[in-house]
Amino acid sequence: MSRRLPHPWLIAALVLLWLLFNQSLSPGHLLIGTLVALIAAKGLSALRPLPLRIRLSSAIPRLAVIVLVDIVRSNLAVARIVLFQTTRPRASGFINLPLDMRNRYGLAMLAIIITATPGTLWMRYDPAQRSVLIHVLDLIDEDALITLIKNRYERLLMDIFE
Amino acid sequence: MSGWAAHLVIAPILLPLVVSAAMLLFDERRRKLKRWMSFATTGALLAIAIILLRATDPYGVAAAPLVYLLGDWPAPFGIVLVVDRLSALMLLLTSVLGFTSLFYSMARWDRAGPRFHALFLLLLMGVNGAFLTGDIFNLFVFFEVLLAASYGLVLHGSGTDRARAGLHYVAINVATSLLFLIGVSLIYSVTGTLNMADLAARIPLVPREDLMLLEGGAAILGIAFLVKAGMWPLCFWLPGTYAAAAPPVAAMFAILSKVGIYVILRLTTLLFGDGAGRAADFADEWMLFGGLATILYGTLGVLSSQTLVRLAGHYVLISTGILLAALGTGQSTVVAAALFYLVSSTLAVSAFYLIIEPIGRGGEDEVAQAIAEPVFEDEYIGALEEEEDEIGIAIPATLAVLGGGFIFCALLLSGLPPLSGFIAKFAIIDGLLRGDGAVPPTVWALITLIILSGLATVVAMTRAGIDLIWTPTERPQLQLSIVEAIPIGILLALCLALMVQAGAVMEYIERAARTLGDAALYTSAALDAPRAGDGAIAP
Amino acid sequence: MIQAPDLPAWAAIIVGTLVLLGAAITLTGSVGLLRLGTFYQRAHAPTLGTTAGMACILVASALCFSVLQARPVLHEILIALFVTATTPVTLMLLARAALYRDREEQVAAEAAGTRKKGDTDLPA
Amino acid sequence: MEMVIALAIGILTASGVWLLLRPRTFQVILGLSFISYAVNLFILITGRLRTDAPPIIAKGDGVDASLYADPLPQALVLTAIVIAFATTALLLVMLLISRGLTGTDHVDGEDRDQ
Amino acid sequence: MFEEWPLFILFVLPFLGSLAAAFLPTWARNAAAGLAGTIAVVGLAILIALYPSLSGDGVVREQIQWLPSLGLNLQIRLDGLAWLFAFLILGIGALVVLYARYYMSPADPVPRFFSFLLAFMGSMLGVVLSGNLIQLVFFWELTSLFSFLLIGYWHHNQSARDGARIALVVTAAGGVCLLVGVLLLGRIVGSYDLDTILASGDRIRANGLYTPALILILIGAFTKSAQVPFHFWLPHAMAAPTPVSSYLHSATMVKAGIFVLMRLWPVLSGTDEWYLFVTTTGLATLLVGAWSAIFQQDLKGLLAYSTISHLGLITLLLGLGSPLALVAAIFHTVNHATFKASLFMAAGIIDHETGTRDLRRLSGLYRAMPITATLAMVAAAAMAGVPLLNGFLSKEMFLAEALAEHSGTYIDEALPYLATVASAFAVLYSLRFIHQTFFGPPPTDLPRVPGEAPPWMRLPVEILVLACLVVGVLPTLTIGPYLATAVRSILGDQTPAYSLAIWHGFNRPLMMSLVALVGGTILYLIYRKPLNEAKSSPVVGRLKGRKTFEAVMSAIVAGARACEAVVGTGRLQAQLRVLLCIALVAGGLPFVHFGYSLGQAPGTLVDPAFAIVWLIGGACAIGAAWQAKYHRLAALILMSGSGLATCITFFWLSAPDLGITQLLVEIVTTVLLLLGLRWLPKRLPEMWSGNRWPPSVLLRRSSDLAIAIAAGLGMAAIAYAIMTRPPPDSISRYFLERSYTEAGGTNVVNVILVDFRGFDTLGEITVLCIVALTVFSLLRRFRPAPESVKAPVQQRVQNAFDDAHADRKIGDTVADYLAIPRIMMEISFPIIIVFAIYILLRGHDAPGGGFAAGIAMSIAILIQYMAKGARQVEAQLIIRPLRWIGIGLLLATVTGAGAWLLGYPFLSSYFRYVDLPLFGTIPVASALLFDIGVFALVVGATVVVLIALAHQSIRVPRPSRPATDKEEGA
Amino acid sequence: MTGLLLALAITAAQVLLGFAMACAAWRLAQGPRAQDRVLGLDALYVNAMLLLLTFGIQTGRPLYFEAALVIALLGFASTVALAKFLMRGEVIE
Repeated sequence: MSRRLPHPWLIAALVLLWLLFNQSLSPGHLLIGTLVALIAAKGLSALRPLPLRIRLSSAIPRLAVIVLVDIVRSNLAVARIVLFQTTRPRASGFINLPLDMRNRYGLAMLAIIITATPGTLWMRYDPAQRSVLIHVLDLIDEDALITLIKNRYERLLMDIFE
Repeated sequence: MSGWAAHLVIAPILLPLVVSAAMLLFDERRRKLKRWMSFATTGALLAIAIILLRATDPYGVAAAPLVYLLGDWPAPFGIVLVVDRLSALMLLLTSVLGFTSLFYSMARWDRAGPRFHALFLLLLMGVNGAFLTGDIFNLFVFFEVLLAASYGLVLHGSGTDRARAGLHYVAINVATSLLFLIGVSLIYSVTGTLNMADLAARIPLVPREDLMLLEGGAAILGIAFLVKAGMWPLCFWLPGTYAAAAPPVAAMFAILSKVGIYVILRLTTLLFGDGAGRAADFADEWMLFGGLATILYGTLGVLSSQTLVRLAGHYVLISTGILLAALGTGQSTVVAAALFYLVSSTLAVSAFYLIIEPIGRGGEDEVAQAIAEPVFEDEYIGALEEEEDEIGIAIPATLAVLGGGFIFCALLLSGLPPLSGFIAKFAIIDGLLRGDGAVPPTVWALITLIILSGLATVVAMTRAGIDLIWTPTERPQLQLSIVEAIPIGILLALCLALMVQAGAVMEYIERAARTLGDAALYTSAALDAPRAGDGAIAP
Repeated sequence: MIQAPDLPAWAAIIVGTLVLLGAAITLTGSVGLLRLGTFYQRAHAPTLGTTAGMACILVASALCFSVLQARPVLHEILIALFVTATTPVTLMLLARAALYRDREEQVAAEAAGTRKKGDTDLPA
Repeated sequence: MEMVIALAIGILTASGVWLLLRPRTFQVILGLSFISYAVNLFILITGRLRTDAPPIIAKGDGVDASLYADPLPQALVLTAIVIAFATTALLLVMLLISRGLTGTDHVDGEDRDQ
Repeated sequence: MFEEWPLFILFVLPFLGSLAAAFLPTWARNAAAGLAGTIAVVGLAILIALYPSLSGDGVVREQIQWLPSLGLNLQIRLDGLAWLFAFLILGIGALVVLYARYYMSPADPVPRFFSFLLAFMGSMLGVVLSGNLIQLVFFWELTSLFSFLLIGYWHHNQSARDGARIALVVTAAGGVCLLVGVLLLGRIVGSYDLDTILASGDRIRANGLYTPALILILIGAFTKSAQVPFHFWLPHAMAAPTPVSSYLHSATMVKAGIFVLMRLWPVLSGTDEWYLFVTTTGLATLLVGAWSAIFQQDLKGLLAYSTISHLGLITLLLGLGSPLALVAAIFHTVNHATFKASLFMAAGIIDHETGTRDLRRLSGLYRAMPITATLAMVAAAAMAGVPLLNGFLSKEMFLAEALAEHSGTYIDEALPYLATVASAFAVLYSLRFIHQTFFGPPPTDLPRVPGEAPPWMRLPVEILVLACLVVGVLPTLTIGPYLATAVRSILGDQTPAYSLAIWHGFNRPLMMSLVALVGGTILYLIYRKPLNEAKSSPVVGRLKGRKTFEAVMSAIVAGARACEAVVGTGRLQAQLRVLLCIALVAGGLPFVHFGYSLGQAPGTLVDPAFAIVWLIGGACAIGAAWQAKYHRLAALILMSGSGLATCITFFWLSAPDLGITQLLVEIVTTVLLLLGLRWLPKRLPEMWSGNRWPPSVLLRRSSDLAIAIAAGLGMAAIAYAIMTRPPPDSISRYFLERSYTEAGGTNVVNVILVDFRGFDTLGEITVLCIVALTVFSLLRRFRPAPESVKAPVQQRVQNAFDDAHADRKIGDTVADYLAIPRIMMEISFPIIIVFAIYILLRGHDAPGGGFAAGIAMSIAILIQYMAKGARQVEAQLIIRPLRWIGIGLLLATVTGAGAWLLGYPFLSSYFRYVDLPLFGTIPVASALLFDIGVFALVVGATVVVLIALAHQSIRVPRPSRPATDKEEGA
Repeated sequence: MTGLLLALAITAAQVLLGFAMACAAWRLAQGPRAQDRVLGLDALYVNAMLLLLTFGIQTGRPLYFEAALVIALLGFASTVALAKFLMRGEVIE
């Protein structure tokens, strides 16, 4: 994170964003895109965000695949609940998930994953206790779920962000 | 007019805009600088208005209006600004009021709240734009500009009354703006154009089955203007709002209701002038009866007003009513007289608003408190204290000056000699009686109401003036600073000049009324105006 | 407004299926919004739309435009990214707010003694 | 389709007018917003109904104007949207000020009736 | 030429003098008096010098162009009648000035007095010298005005203020009537020129407008000359300083009414109406005035009523319509002016010397002031009509006329008797005046010790009394020729033969005079004592003019208030209701007139999804209307639903620009309203449970519902009618065709906004700028309601929770709450910036543009505020929104003005295709710069509005002072 | 033939999305609590975004994509504001 080029990753991402917006790879757009990205990055650095380090490893594609699969699965599960379970009150409830991860970006990623997966909902993170409150639509086995999340997501995320 | 001078047409709009934009770059501490900036601007506006007035009125030539094609797009496609004698006259009137009100505000009112000068100049911009534009939607935009600025200025100085009145004012005018939009879009839906001159050309061609839309649109548009002009029963907001506004603001507002009148006059002569048949008569009838009712209501209000500011507000209604009714009689002999009355009554009301405040001043001073007492701890108040009493030397014989000024105003408002109010009313009545045929009962009613309203004003003003000026009270000595006295003096002197130079002024106004009546002149000037280049600069 | 872009048959079939599928999934989610019993349960429902439903339609759209313009059109991925990144924000904030409000209500009900037996305990 | 839009305009207007006539400032502000929705739609349809014909022309000469929706009402609506936004903001602040100074959110600044 | 210039000087001199006197310092009373006197004397000299040119039917005229288009010019016209009146005005004026110099106390601001007096003199001269009726009215009203100022000169006295007000209102009202009457004459004749009007008597009398014109002119004249029933103002005007009374109420002000009657006598008289109105009024005034004068206890009051009586006499004479009566009237006018002026001055001396004007307290002053007493006695005798004095002569003429046959009505029959009775009354009150004041035992208990007045103060009285005597003894030698000129100027060839001799033989008028003299004396001797006890005059005293006037005035005001309350309202709801109803009627009438019809354009098929969208939008709208009172948040959310439906419609109707803009505005508006919601009060529970609303509420709601439905149906009907019609040939074809070729943009909407109609956009962003400024300055002094000052209940609860737990700090809850979302919201910042720049730059070719980009940018900032709170954001980001606004506005304007350099009008866009190495051929348009200006301004304005609102919660309010508490309590 | 099928499929999808919006709107109007309404609004926005995407497919114009992008990127701001208002009583502290 040099002074001259703050957040190189970010700038690269923003240039990509610009190119995607414009659907063009022309050198002109590359130029303008870089300029715009610099401006935007300057804006962000004014906000003094927490430093972000990403470790490039195989964890990223693995995580992506796992998440995709889980999303499809839970989509089906939730659809089933919505469509077919009409009267019986569902065993939905809250679980408290203790976390080892401290990196905020990792936590944010985890929050996205958990919330984007239908059936689980990230509700409250308690930094003091380092635990997160999750609402689960179809709560069958609380402990199994906790281990699942910790093993499937948290570990990979910690690989990437910490 | 050629070369750089041609751009003078747009200067009344751009100059205040640029200056106020520049003011935003300085913060509140540079009060003195802002003062000088806006003072110079109003002075320049005055000069520009005079130049335009002369340019539209060359000696012995039947002058076509000056046309300015914005963006160099030909009419009716681009927006045009059109200055004829009437708009030049209104510009001049606005500039005069702007100059005097701003002058007056420098006594202390510009310190009663932040950003006064910028808002004030933008108000001038809006009013000037409304007088200049030749495009009906652009008119809407300028109405919004002037309204937005007036919203801010009504609440300048804050206080409970202002908040209450301001809320009504905003709510009603926002609703009215929506009506304005509906009217404009209805007209567009039938004619497919927004340019006033083009509308005048296209309206006769509208097929009969579309006339309901056209006239419905025109009627709704008319309602929107009548709200602004303050016709009964659309006028109840007006006295309260004007009364709540700070004096220099109210003095400037004197022109706002006249903007409504101006637009009505412009559009009726242009769009529904001779040959438009039913629509014109229809509009006339509404204006006549509405005007009569307005005079009556204003008279009642003048009589029942407890304070001078409310009295002044109701007088504004009377003047609106007189103008509407006089124009609504459809007699061409009365148009010039009505315009003369418009000028005279606007100046008079403005002067009156300015003079009310020093007369009623004394004891508990809300504004002074507001200046001294910020509501929140974090407010910056340094600038307010550094230049206290910089201008504002009290002048001697205050009572005599105020009393004299008050009497002048009373005479002007009630239409008694020897000031221009008398000439104006006399000219209107004379014009009404001038026709050859029998005088219809409505015209008699109008004459009666004009007379009665004048009498009511005399009664109310005498009562109020005696109570305020002659009755000894415990309150401290009246005070008037030079800065306050000069603008009042200018306005009253202008009224006096209108009287002394009535002949010359009337001749000008008659020429203005003639050009106003000549819709073809306006239309051809606006539609055939040459472009500066052959299209945009070619690639 | 029955009209459609001029696509080759294979693409048309894929696009049509995906669009229908996505719409159906979204509808299911929204029905869940109607049918589920408590707020916390309902909060899960729209995620169907923001994940699978959206994905199907976006793929359809990307395919459609790629075929139409004869070049890969990928910017649909932006929508996916943005929606995925922003939905959790709203849901998290909303769920937490709901939790707070329900707690307060529960406290008030307890104070008034009107709390019913069947109500589930909310986490503190 | 015309009927749907006409009814939509009608319902928005009616709701807006009803709210405009209510005694609470917040209701008035909502009412004005509703009416401005209606008015914006109204202005738009003065260019008549055109679907799938946005006025974004191809580069080059020889534009067939009948292929595109009328752009002028759209420009007018855009201006109207901006102005409506501005006045909403102003009215809101106005009502806050009035509420702060008069102690009530009644439009007349005093609670005359419930 | 020689004759004309002096006339003009005569005309303007008093006004110039008035102006000069107004600027004299307060103490300069000698200078002021000298100035006034000089002016009067010079005027008199000019007048006398002009007299020769009037011999025969001569008229001196002078005209100055003033307002030719309305037939109004300054026309000065001097004929015999005018000369006579002008002589009175200036002559008595000069004497009054001299008198006033000694009368007025040095403590008074005397220059102002003389200034008013001179102005009044000028106005009076203006009335008599007018050659144009409008001009006459003009100066007539001026006399009302200056008399108001003179009567109210001692305005610290309540009575002076009241007297002045009554006089002004009555005479100004009369003046207005006169104006209308004159306007009617002008309409009949076609000119206001006096000569023309005087020449068209027959035409006027034959016209249908004659009667209204006559009545109006008479009302004007009668109010001015204090005729019954308008006479009541005159006694109240006695509160004026005595010089004023003696000037205004003897020679000038009241005589203006008489003058107008005489001036228009040739035109208006001679009809039954004239006879009826004028004679009756004159007679009534004569009797009422004389009767009331008898019972006055105030010297000046007595004189005031006697003045009324004498004015009635003159009016009566004029009403008779015979030339001889006219002669008598003119003669009596002059006589009355001389003796009444001197009597007022004498009364003033008495007042001045003794300190009282109460007849009951005065007594035996002859010893103290013999000269004054003698003078007063002579003048009073003239008033009573004692032979060898001028009053006798004109009274004889009056009595002779009373005997003559005029109309054959009952008035004719009764006139001789009534005239005698009135004369007897005149004797009675004159006697009472003299006897009570100067004779009897020495005065006791007076405020001052009486003595003779200074000689200079007596001099005017002496001159006037001398005039009375000389005219009385030698009428033909003194007044004769002047009277003849005056009469000739009115009657011309019809001038009758008359004789001004003292002795006409032992005829009936003389008998009547003697009867009156003897009768009056006897009556005085009998009723001397009871008269002193009288509180008011019997019978007539019941007609309390003043009380009636005040009652009428307050009734008018009360009535006006009541009417205003009925036809006006101060309530917003009522105003909006009226506005909407009128708009409905106005918009609906054309449809009623032309019939509602649909066009033939082919319709489009219903799109089911779109119909569902509007089902939702409509339901949301209705739901919001239903919920808005008690569930503001719900209503707000529902409104967003409708807004979304509107956005979708925009997209669907081929308006992507609108859709995007509306979406963005929607978001900002929601946040804005939420920001405001925090300061609104908690909603109270509904007052009327269920459907049991009070009838008034039910009525109001149902009428509102009716208006709402009518408005909705109306808009729907109009919209439908429009949509079924084929479009007209619109100017937008031009825009579509030139958009790319001449302005270089393919998004026509954006090209219209920044180029074709860029001026609209400039105005629109100005509105935004103004609103931002307004909001900013309004919120600087924002004073929240007391119960809203505290933090919202949620924050208090959560902070209390944090406080109660040992392991938490205050604010932890919110920190935890935002901990994770904040990360995402922070990341969104650069992304939205990129997006904003993207839609800004491509606006010319595709949907987007400066405004949408600006809003998007401000949302980016807004999100940061929501994530971090105002303090933290502002510690990190330095946003100077006002500067953004200023720069944006300047950029837009300067871009527009740049065209000037190339000789093009404002906002002409510069546009060219440019080949750039990396970019290829791209259009470069100055419109883009303009759009960037728009962008900057929109960012600034939106941020100002939102942030100014948001800042309210972090400001620390001052403890309110007691005064503010009171204000809020009220 | 496939063109017609595609058109029908898209239209059917739009109707389905319309119903989805109706469900969300029902939640929005019905409540019962404020958070339900906010949730409804959020769902409404997302469904509208999808509807706009189908418009895009239907017309073959990329214009609608921008609209969807706006909702995706910025639409959450109003929901965040509402949620924060519920939680904290004000939007910006």
